[in-house]
Amino acid sequence: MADVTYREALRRALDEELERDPDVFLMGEEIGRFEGSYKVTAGLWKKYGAKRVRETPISEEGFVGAGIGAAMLGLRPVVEIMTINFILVAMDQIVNHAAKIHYMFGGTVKVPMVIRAPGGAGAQLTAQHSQSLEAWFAGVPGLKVVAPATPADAYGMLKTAIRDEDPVLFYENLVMYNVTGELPADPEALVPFGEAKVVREGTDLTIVAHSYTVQRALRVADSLSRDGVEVEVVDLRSLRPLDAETVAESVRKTNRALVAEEGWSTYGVGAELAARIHFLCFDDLDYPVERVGGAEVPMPYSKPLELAALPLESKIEAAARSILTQCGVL
Amino acid sequence: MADVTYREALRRALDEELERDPDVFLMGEEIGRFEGSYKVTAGLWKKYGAKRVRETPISEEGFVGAGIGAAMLGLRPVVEIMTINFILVAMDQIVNHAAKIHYMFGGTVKVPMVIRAPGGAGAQLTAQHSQSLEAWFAGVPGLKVVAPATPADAYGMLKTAIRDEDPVLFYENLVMYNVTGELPADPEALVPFGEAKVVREGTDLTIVAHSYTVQRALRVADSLSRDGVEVEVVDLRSLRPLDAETVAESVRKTNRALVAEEGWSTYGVGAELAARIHFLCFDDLDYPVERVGGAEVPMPYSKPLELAALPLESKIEAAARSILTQCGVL
Amino acid sequence: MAKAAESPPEVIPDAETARRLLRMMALIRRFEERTEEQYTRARIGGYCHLAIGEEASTVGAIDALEEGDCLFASYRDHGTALAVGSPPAAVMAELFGKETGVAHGRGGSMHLLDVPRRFFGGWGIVGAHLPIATGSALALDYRDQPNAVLCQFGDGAVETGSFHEALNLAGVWDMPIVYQIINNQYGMGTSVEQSSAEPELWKRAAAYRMHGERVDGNDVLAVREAADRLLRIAREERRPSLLETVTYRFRGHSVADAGKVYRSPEEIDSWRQRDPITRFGVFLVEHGIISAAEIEQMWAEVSTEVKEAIDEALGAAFPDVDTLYEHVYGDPKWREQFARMGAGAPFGERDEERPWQT
Amino acid sequence: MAKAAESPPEVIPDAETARRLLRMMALIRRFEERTEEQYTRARIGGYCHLAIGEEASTVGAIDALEEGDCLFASYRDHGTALAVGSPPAAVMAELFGKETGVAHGRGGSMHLLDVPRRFFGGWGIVGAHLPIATGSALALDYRDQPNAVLCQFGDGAVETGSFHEALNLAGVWDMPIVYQIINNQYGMGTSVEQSSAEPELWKRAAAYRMHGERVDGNDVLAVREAADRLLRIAREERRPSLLETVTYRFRGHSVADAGKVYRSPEEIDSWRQRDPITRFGVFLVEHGIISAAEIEQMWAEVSTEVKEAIDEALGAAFPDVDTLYEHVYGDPKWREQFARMGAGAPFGERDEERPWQT
Ligand SMILES: Cc1ncc(C[n+]2csc(CCOP(=O)(O)OP(=O)(O)O)c2C)c(N)n1
Ligand SMILES: Cc1ncc(C[n+]2csc(CCOP(=O)(O)OP(=O)(O)O)c2C)c(N)n1
Ligand SMILES: [Mg+2]
Ligand SMILES: [Mg+2]
Repeated sequence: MADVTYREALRRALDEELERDPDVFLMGEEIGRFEGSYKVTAGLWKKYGAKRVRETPISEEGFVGAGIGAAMLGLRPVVEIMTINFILVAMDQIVNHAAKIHYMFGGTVKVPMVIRAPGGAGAQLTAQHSQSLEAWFAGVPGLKVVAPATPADAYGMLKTAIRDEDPVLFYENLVMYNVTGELPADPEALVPFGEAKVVREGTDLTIVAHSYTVQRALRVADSLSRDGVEVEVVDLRSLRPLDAETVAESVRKTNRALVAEEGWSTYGVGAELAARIHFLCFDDLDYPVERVGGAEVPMPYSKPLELAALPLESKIEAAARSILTQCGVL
Repeated sequence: MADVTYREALRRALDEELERDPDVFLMGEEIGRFEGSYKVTAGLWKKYGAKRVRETPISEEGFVGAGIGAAMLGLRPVVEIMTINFILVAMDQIVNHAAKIHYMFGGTVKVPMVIRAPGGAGAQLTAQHSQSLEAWFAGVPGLKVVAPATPADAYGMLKTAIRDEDPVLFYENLVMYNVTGELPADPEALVPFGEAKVVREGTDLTIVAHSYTVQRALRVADSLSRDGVEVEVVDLRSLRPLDAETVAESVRKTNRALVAEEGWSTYGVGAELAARIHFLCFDDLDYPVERVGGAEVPMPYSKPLELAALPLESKIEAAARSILTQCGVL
Repeated sequence: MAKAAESPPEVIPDAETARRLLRMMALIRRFEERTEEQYTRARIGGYCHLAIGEEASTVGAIDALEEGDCLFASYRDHGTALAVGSPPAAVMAELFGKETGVAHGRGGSMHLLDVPRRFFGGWGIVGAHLPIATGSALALDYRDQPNAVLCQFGDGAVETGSFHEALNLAGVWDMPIVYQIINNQYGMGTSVEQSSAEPELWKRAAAYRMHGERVDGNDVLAVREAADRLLRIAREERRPSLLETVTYRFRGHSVADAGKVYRSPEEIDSWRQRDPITRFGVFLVEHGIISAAEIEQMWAEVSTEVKEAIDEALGAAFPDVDTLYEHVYGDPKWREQFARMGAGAPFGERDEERPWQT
Repeated sequence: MAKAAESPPEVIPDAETARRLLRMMALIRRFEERTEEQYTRARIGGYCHLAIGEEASTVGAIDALEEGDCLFASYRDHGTALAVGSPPAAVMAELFGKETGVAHGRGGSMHLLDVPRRFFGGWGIVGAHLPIATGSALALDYRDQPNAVLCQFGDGAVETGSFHEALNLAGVWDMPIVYQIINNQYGMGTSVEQSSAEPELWKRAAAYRMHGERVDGNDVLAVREAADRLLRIAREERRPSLLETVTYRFRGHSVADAGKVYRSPEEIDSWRQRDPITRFGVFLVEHGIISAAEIEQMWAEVSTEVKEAIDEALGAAFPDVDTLYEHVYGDPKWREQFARMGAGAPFGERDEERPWQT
């Protein structure tokens, strides 16, 4: 099957789910006529009309809440937040409501809703448009948070999310929309939640990552293998549920771990992973788990500053080399 | 000096700072005539009037934003969010604005603002009113987050916060308002940010905590000392800046650590602390860092369920005992 | 557009309707009085907000709902639950945190609900249930159901961003919903004049090209007439509207508040003179629809009903602590999905032998 | 209350005012045209929103500001910065991400500012700067400064909760502020009719008992007259108001959008006929205030000015990468406060020898 972009993988999953289930509908800003700020919903408004592809005013709190209410009555809204930076105005609806309703209602109501939101940085979008906030949601009981790193996983996990009975934050990444890859031949080959994946086998060091950082990690692994070092890369794929076992299995083999992420790692995804790896692999680690994340500053606009703030391959590789050097592998 | 409650310590700090600096003013719901939902601002509206103690409508996004704008022009607003659960509607103002303005403005404007918000659970306030969300803010560059655990620190750190040039999230705890303790004789003895405190010395295990959980940890320490085990308790006091050194020094001495918190520990404060302790004390630890937090559920109303969900002394002690047993100390 | 808040009801109700309305208001009044007492006996925890004095606003509007309509309310919701027909024992059991409660003890006073009766909850974050209620109207519309939504909230909620976003969405999308402001004139200790730049709250409707009106919220017939008319417009013409019912709470904001610091005795007294239940009773007797004796009889009945509800609730069991982690997720696959979360943090370890985990 | 959107300006301006207004609009037009070109040459990154066509709304209102007044705007702010008098070279340098930029390269296109000139920023979250601007009005009031705030934003911002909360606060607190809706009739590809239940946006003012009015946003004199009048009311009577200036953007939402999918060629064309700059020029020549030759001369001047700004900005240096962590905190004590954060995570390790940390 020919390669498709991450964007196209998402679009197809949406298209096929809209086709499959009349209760599925899309809601968000500019997703119709405008075909989505990042064109993920291209063609769907023309194909399914304004009822199934509902354009909204700039009212995130309002339409995320409306999605919750619609889901409580059995519909399956897929709400697009143009970028995750704008989700901050809808936090109350997601954290105090979507996540808690099933429990507060003693199990008598469900909220089968998907919230799609791309994050990430690198296009000089500056402080208010360059964040990675997925870790916050991953800490909230009642929510599920997934962050696929390939077109195939984006396709398979978005379908899983839409068919799931619980609210799911589906985390995308702006830089990743144009990344290409293969899609499974079988449209029903859904990707389950809670299963991390070893996307590259190695023996000397495990790099744990999610979303776009997985691809950076793979490039770092390639570069290091030229020096005869074999890095294993684990793609978390889902942050809640989190598959700690697959990560631990890998580290038990490599005895070294580095957690890389695009967001700020203090109190970030890297913190949880480092804590768990140390806990699960206490006797296996040769060296403490290192973390690499975005520089802890509001993202600056100027290109040289932005580059200095991003967790680029060069930084991840430097961290990996330092671990390997300390351990006498390099 | 006679003991005062945590509530009174806060009230005095506010009173004295209002007295000291005409640019300091309070803003929030019910803080005037009503004297505060939890009576922290009792008497201040009568004493300073409506201009210095400004009552607001139920518009957190609006008045937190108004506080930011006032601070940008040089005033020093102290904004009360009735409980941290309601801060979710003001997240954008705090994270996308207060935290980023000084940087985005290239250093030409400051935001000297304090946001007071109590969290915590235990009074059957149920899912939407029982959260501890401080970890999220502690991960945001540009913000400072402090969580004093005693009346003296509440008094000294609130003054430090009000005089600080940056936005500070001042985290309180509902259950703690009636806890009593001594205040320093010197009203100018401010408590600095970024300095954790060993509040009980011990040799066998370090329990790291913040806010109300520090007091639970102290009770656990007392109980364990009856079995001849000496627990050292480290009160973080401030989460950003975080004093990792004091924590590490303690663990290097005790060789064992347990991080306790009231919030959810997956992706919580405990994750960051566990990751750092392992990193800094890699060769000192006899046993992996354990974490105890609130059960990862939306807080239920029913008393037996709530008790089962809270990180009570019994749970912290059980975790401590299990570590000590594994290590042959008990 | 707005009615004067004092207009007497023109409509004379039939005896059955009259009895139903009066009895429900009496039931709520008695239930709330006993609830207050139960709270002081520490059988109820958390926040507890009584609606004493607001019975006409609650009952009049809810009585106009038809089969299939949806209802959303704030945390001041004991009367709401009773008005939709939830058994008083199940409501009291919820306040006691018992498994037999309407939310199986998970919600408590602020989060009552009755899904079979389409009551989708009492909500705790001021204003936040307006967008959600709007979404339920969207679902009715999406499925071409000929029903409408009634969304009740307090005057304080009008100043939240959620109010604005919800009403604009309902307006621009033509949603079948009636937003009811139960204006008891205070949000905790803050008066409407202090918190609202336009204290005539019903006028806010114009900002959304929406019909708005104000009625006497202590006149159960006036409330019922208006709610019925606006709900019809929502059902039949698929247009939203804003209904302000002006009333007063005789008690404090919650049982923890005496309600006297910010309100004068005269003010409270003047409103007691307009007690919605007494007023309606007098009106019915005057018009010879119900006899004074019948009304006394009614009070006796509801008192017994509430007493029995308390006894039943007291006898009921608390939820089993082992069910703490039930219903965090609703997908049957969730345990499987979380299975590999493994050790290292509390969550996902409940099957392991770690005593500090429930 | 509202003026017809087509009313011709009654006021005939003096030559100096006329020149100042026309020249500034011309400068902005030329600056934006060259900015678009610079973007295609990849000298500008990120989002880039041009205000071509909206010059009269920007310039007319800002020209009415007095010393000490404060200004807030959205991310469509190049013209805003020029209108307050920021040097074109410093504005272009910011777009290029240079250290000599108005925000030292930290803000870029969306976050221009000029604190000495009381321009407190272009902001990127739609609606979010309204509460902040309202707070600056609170500060003016707190210090009894006889000044006012002008807060500009787009039509799309009207549907955000922030708009509602900000205007209500300003109304109930009598804040000295003028909210200006620069209604270019679309929020990205969404028309006002699609997003607003009350598309006559100026009418939203009534919901806050606030004066509201609409003027032709392509008539610089009408905008200036209204802004001046409302700012006076804010300064002198301490009352807020809402001003809607109806205009149109000739380009797409940002340089990445052609702006044609959701707008017909006819519509775009009909607005080009009402180009605010051409119109004002013709008007001035007709009234013999400025000669056609003078106007040509003016265009030549601003073209040179912009060209020189580009050259100067091109020559300027990028910020020093070592300053990445400067200005995250403004308190002189911050380094000391963070000193003990130690190793174990990126932050606070910049002094250590860890090559992957900047
Ligand atoms: C967003 C938010 N802010 C603050 C609170 C705290 N609070 C609970 S009830 C209340 C007053 C609400 O008044 P109103 O809407 O008039 O309802 P009433 O209590 O009068 O029925 C406040 C401020 C809250 N629950 N949610
Ligand atoms: C809260 C929020 N949601 C969405 C966006 C994405 N966005 C950027 S500009 C824009 C349209 C704003 O339109 P309008 O307010 O009319 O201003 P204009 O661009 O027309 O000047 C949107 C939706 C945002 N920046 N903030
Ligand atoms: Mg009220
Ligand atoms: Mg616009």
